[in-house]
Amino acid sequence: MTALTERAVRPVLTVEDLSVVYDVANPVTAVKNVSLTLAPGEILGLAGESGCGKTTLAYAINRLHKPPARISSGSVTFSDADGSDIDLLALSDEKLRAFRWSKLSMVFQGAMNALNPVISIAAQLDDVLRTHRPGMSKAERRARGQDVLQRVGVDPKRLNSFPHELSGGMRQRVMIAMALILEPQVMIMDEPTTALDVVVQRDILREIIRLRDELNFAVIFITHDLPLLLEISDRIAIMLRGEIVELNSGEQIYRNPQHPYTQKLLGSFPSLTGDRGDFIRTGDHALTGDNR
Amino acid sequence: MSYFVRKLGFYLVALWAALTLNFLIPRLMPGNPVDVLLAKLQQRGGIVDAATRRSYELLLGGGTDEPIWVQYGNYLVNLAKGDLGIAVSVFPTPVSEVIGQALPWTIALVGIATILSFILGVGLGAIVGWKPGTWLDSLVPATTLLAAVPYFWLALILVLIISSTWQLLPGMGGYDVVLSPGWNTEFILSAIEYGTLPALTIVLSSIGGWLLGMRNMMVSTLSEDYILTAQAKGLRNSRILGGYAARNAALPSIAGFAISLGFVVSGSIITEQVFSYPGIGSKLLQAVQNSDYALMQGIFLVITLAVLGANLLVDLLYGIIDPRTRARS
Amino acid sequence: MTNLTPTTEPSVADADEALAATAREEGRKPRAGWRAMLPSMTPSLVIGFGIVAAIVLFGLLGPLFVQDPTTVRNSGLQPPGDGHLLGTTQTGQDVLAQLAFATRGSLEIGLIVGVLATLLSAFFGVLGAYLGGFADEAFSLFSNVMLVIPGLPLVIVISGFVPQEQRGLWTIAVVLAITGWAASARVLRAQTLSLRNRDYVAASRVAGERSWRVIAVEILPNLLPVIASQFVFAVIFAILSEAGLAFLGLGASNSSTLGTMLFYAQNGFALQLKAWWWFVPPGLIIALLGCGLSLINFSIDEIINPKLRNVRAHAKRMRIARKAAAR
Amino acid sequence: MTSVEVKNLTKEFHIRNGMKRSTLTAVDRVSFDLLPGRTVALVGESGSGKSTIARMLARLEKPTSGSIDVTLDDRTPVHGSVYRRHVQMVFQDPFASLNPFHSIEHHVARPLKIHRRTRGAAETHERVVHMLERVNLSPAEDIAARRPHELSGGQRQRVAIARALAPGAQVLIADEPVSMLDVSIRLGVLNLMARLQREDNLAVLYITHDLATARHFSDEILVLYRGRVVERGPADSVILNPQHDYTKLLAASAPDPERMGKLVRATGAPDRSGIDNSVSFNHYTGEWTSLDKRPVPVS
Amino acid sequence: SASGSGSSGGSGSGSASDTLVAYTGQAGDYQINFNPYSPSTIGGPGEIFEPLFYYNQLQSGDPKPLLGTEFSWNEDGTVLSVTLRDGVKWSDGEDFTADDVAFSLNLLKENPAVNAIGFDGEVAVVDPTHVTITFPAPAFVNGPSILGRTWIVPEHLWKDIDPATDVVAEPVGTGPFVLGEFKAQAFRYDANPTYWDGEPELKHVRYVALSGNQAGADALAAGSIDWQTGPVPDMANVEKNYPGYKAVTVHMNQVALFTCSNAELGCEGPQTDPAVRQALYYAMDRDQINSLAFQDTAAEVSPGFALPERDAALLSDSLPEQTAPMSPDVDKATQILEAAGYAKGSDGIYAKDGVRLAMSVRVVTGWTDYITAVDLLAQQAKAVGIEITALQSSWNEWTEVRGLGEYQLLIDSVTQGPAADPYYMYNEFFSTANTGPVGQSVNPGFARFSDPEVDAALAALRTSNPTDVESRKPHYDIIQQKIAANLPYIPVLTGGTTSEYNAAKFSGWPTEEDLYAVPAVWSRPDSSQVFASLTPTGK
Ligand SMILES: Nc1ncnc2c1ncn2[C@@H]1O[C@H](COP(=O)(O)OP(=O)(O)OP(=O)(O)O)[C@@H](O)[C@H]1O
Ligand SMILES: Nc1ncnc2c1ncn2[C@@H]1O[C@H](COP(=O)(O)OP(=O)(O)OP(=O)(O)O)[C@@H](O)[C@H]1O
Ligand SMILES: [Mg+2]
Ligand SMILES: [Mg+2]
Repeated sequence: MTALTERAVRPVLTVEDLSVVYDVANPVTAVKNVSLTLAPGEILGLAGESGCGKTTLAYAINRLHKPPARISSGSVTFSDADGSDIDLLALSDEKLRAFRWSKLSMVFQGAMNALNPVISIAAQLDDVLRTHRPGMSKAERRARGQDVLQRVGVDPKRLNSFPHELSGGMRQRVMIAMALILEPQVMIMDEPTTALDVVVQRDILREIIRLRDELNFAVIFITHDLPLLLEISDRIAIMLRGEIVELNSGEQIYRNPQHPYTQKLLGSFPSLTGDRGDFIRTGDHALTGDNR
Repeated sequence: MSYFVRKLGFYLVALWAALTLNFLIPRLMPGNPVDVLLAKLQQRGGIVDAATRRSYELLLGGGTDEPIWVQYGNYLVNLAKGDLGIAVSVFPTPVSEVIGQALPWTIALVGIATILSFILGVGLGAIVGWKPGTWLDSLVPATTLLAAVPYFWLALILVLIISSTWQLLPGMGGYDVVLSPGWNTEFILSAIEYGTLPALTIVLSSIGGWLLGMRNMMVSTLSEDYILTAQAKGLRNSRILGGYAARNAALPSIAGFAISLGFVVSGSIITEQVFSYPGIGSKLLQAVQNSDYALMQGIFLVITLAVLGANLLVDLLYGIIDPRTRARS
Repeated sequence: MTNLTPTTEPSVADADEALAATAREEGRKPRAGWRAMLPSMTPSLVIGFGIVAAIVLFGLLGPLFVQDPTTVRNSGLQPPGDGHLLGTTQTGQDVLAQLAFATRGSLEIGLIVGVLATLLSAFFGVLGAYLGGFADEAFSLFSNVMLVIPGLPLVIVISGFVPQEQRGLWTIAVVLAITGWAASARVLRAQTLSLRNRDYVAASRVAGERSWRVIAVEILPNLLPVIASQFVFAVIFAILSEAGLAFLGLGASNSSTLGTMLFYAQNGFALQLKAWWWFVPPGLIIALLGCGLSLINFSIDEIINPKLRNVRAHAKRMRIARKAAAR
Repeated sequence: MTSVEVKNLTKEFHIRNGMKRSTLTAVDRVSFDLLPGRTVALVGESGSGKSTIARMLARLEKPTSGSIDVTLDDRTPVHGSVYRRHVQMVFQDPFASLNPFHSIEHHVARPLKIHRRTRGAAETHERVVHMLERVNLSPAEDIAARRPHELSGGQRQRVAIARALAPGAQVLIADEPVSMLDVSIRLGVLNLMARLQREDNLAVLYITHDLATARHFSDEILVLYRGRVVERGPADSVILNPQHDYTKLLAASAPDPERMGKLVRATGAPDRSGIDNSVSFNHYTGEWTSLDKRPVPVS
Repeated sequence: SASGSGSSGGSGSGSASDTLVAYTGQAGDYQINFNPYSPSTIGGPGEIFEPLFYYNQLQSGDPKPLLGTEFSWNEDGTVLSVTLRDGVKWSDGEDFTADDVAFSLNLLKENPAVNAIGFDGEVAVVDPTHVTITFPAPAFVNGPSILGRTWIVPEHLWKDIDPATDVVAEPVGTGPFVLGEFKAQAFRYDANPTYWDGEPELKHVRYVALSGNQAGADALAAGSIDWQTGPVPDMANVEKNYPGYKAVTVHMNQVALFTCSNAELGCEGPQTDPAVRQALYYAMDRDQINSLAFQDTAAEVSPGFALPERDAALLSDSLPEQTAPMSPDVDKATQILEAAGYAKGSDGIYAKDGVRLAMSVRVVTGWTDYITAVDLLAQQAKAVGIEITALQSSWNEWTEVRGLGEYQLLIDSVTQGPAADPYYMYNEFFSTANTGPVGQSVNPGFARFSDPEVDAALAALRTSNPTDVESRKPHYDIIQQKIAANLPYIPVLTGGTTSEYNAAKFSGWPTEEDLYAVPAVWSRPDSSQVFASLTPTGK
């Protein structure tokens, strides 16, 4: 892993100095001068408390932000495996449309709602293929759909199901399958497991890691669950009020957090198996300072 | 299954309630057909005296002495047999014949107009809602104003301008009476020509509701996650608009459409009055004015069946277009 | 490891603090509950409210200032001019005076129907949904049946059946209310069902609140925008339906409403005689009133569905931005 | 002081699934005691029946069978309207459990008025302010006048706790009280609850699916699986020495930075179909028992 | 064939120059029924099925021979002999004979349900052109109904027809027209080429269906109908407003305030006092009512209810005035009230024994002319201290309360009988036989008027030959005096029935100078007389 973090490899995604502003009555700069790189096959964790700008950053990378959000500065460059560089912020609408999903796909926060409730899973998978792979025959598309479902551990027989007929975990997997279907080089996952049962969550994480090993796509994994990130990420970026305050390997973040905020975040998770700390159930721990 | 059983149960209860109401209301109304027909005869210069009254009573059958529940039983039995009785206002024509003659006109005119305004309204609403906040949004208050205008007022003014002053379209009747009704081009063209203005007024006055409802639903739907996903998936806008946004946003409108389809039959009274259009609405008015219970009951029955039928249809349709319905029950 | 105590209190964003700070800064009195239920001032609300207020004032105060609307004169069908601001009818009655009284009558009908239909729909919609179980099944079946039973014919029949002496405005209003509440009840039921399962309703029950109080204090206030919107619809529905009935000669016969006024104008061949001052104003008042109420409803819609508000806010920003760019 | 004895609590739901009506046993013969000053944690996967137990304790739902006996120290039972004074609940979602229409003051003052804890508006107000201060909401006067949307999630959950304690509750049921809160303020709220518990000697039922906090904030843990208790015992022993397959799986699923990069790579998802919820391990006695409390041989 | 269709905004009857388009005022489209005995017949009487003679309700004098050429009564009015026209053929080619006449009359007797004229004679066929009818009692007054309102139908076809319940979709008659084509929106008569009086010059008549008066006026404005009877805007200037059209107004029916006048039969309210009715009679400003409510189409009315023009010879000299005063006489009205013991209250309304002179007038919703008239009456009555309030109701309800007598005042009109003789009107509206106690539905003795002297006079009229005017006049005098003194129906005006017709396209219309038939499009069999007299001008 360390090799990846040393930028020995040409990064697949480079974000430089990116800022996003919400043009509301009191404009909010939700993402401030963020720079990061993503190496092929790397899992980059992005952690931070609610509202720190994680989702906004993810949207901006794929230019999915809608007014009132506006990218006020910076650049996003996608370095294709074929060697070309794509300046995402300069793409025309049609080129951007073609770029999306085929090179960079996303799994959204609350993916349960990311599926269209009135059309079947098959049709939704098919939509992607029909748009991006116009040459494929119907049978091929169906086979491909079955294939990706299989990969994420969903019975391909469920292809004709409607979203409401699937459990939350299954829907999440379907979303991941959909993100995989074009074999993109980058996948952004925005809190893909937050609403799930720990056991199911674990299954899905395991699945993601396995697929990443198999297909070698890079992942930006967003969550506020730091312990989780520590388990799965190669590198972790800690975000605070729109800025990345610390970006380091998981090992470093855990053993040697630099920024006080990182330290606080780590302190917010009592250890499962570790010692019972002195602060537990005393009621006067320093962390209760946020009580106004 | 229970979804359908429950639905069926509802329809049966609704049907029974409507039938019973149907039975009761005319019996609670003032006037009786003999007096009304006599008065009518008298107005037209006919001679009216005791002999006339006697003969009319014999002809039309005076009040019956049977207890009300026997009448109710007979009524239900006759209905089940499809016998709607005789329409005294056009004695001795059977009610079913009167309705059979009027119904196609209403269904064609108001039905087509309703479908048209639904399609136009929902279509425009989808477009307006797709890009909310643009100049297209000004369509909304404009159509609302049209919807707030009393229908007959709008219709009369349009008749005055389009039909009387400009002589663009005929504003009276269902077809050129010189022609014989039948499935020939000439007649159909004439029927279309005569139906255009009435249909136009219906569309104008009802399009606003659809448009506004659809627009608001579009706005809500557009902020759903699956729309964003569809965009991230790099789908074409046309596909997102059709398959994702409008498809979901139209669901409540479709439920509303069922109800309005059902009311096609009853909603036509004013249209038919303004445009001297043949149809069920004018028959209903005729029945009410002549205390023609049987005709009234027959028309109510048709209206209720239409409403229930349309609802049933859309309930079933809904099961297809919104897969969640079946589970929700 | 996780039990490490941070050495310094981190200079961390504390949302709580920030929020409290802004509230303090602005130093305003926090908005009371009902205030948040008020629509925010938008152009459509201002225009709508202006129109409705003008018409209501006209209906309320107009009759005090105009001539006797029933006085007949031998000077029929005078166009607007001296003495008669809006001209006269065929029988020389002052159109303006009639308009004032008719507006009052129509507003009365609208108000009565609005109130009655709202009460009925709230009763059947909210109570049924809150109680659940059999009551809900029965109430919702009843409202569905009422919805399916054709309204206008029922109105025609019922209004023929009410005794003459009680005829008129109230009858028509009651009949319209009876036939017009069911759709709102369905909307309210759906809303109540979702509110009923909110935790705060459960919380108030856990606190020991009685059922009626849960409905009245915890649920109803949150339904206010929906109820207001249904009320506005009922008023529009009532005024339009009354006009339609009047056109068929089945209106509030012994009272003066905009519908009956139109009926007389229509029967007096106002349109054919090009007496626009007799035919146009009543229809226009109905249209304006309906339009004004709809505009108000747009703003209520924004409370019910905040996404609509965002659209408007966004459109406004875009306009400002475009203007700024142009400059 | 009030304690609660739950015996063989069972809840069945009748689900209409098409023409068939099937019965779902959401909670099956669950027994436990809530004693003053002690916290019992209820852990288990989603849908295992945790909330249903909470709702039955709060009398929002009627048990199908079994008993919930609330008694005072002198063993006099608590019945009727007094019940709600003694047993209160804190809901999972602080955003949904406060009525957006009413001020904070209303929320805290209502239980006081309902249970006649105060006389007169002035006293009520004073009491409201006092309650808010106890949950570290200050300036309390200012907060009392606000409405829920003007507070952060953590602040709201504090209001919810204040409301629950206002009538003088002795038994607090907390149904995932922090799962909707931001990580950085979760501990604050839990610590606050712990402090209040100590101060008032409350009996607390803490429902969560987060094993780590369950371990740190409770004395006893019950592991629920498909409506049944499959393991019970002192907090540490259940977590550190899980016996039942399901508890093991749960413990293994909880993220633990110490296992960085390990567990995820461990091959294959564990097979859950083989997990048996008809037997239960009791750490106090160290025995396996079947549902009807009969000891069963170690599997 | 759709020549010029759609060019007009009307019902698009773009009609040929030999087709007359008529609108009867019926609302809604037609339901086929050419059975002349059916109450809901849409056509046939006159145009297809002829009576023996044509009686003109507007002009006294001998009836016009149709299928009959002559008739005579025996001395006491119990035997009626009729000579029939020879050489008449049914439109299917069969010969018309006396047997058909006997069959038609017997049809009535055998089917009480269609015997609206109460025919009770015995018919004897003397020879193919002669029949005699024998009555059990003097039946002079039944002559016009039997001779003028009994539609002669062909025995060879009608022997299989149930006159009460069959609709007769393919009528065969002797009349000037045959049914051409039926459609619900319009039906057409074609000239009968074998008509005994020669094929009419008017080749086609088309009846169209519209939704009512408003539509009729619009269609007239669009030039798409040639004849209708009903109000149009600005009635006084039809010729100017509708180029080529003319209007004719006839005065037949007396508009009156009907009162439930007879306390003995159960009527209640101030109007049971004749003084109150008299006061109302004098309070009316008939000029104002005529101009504002009736567009000046109404005419003067006699308090004795004979028609001032048609019945001029029968008008009683002993009436207080020959026609009701056109302007109000407030002094006289108040004088009558005060003489009857009424005193004016502080509110300006008279009262006696604590009962205020306050009454309600029933009026049918939508009958705007009557509603306006009532509004005017209310204002005028107020001037003499009587309070009148209008109560509008549906026609059904109004009909019901009128029949039951459960009203105080209502506005309606008194209608005439089958011939130009006031006897019929008196007999219908004023005889004890046609009324009954309040609560029993009667028609048309709505006012509950009952006077033995009037009944006796009517009985005497029944047994005297209508041609013997001199002997009848004294009886009419009695009736008129009684009526004028009692005023059970307070006369307002003689209503005008205005018809508009296309004078440019057809000539030969009835005019006010030559009212050879009632010129109302809905009046049967008068309309057939008009059609038979019209000649297309070719325009
Ligand atoms: N439409 C908007 N208008 C104004 N401000 C917005 C809007 N959307 C987001 N913001 C602000 O931008 C900031 C970042 O929001 P974002 O959704 O990116 O946070 P996040 O890190 O994804 O939070 P979470 O963990 O809750 O998903 C927040 O402070 C939020 O208040
Ligand atoms: N009102 C109800 N009707 C039918 N089934 C119900 C009802 N309430 C709960 N259930 C079912 O009972 C089971 C237990 O639900 P419960 O809400 O108690 O689970 P939980 O442990 O609280 O889950 P979570 O962690 O997701 O909150 C679930 O299968 C649920 O679907
Ligand atoms: Mg986010
Ligand atoms: Mg739960």
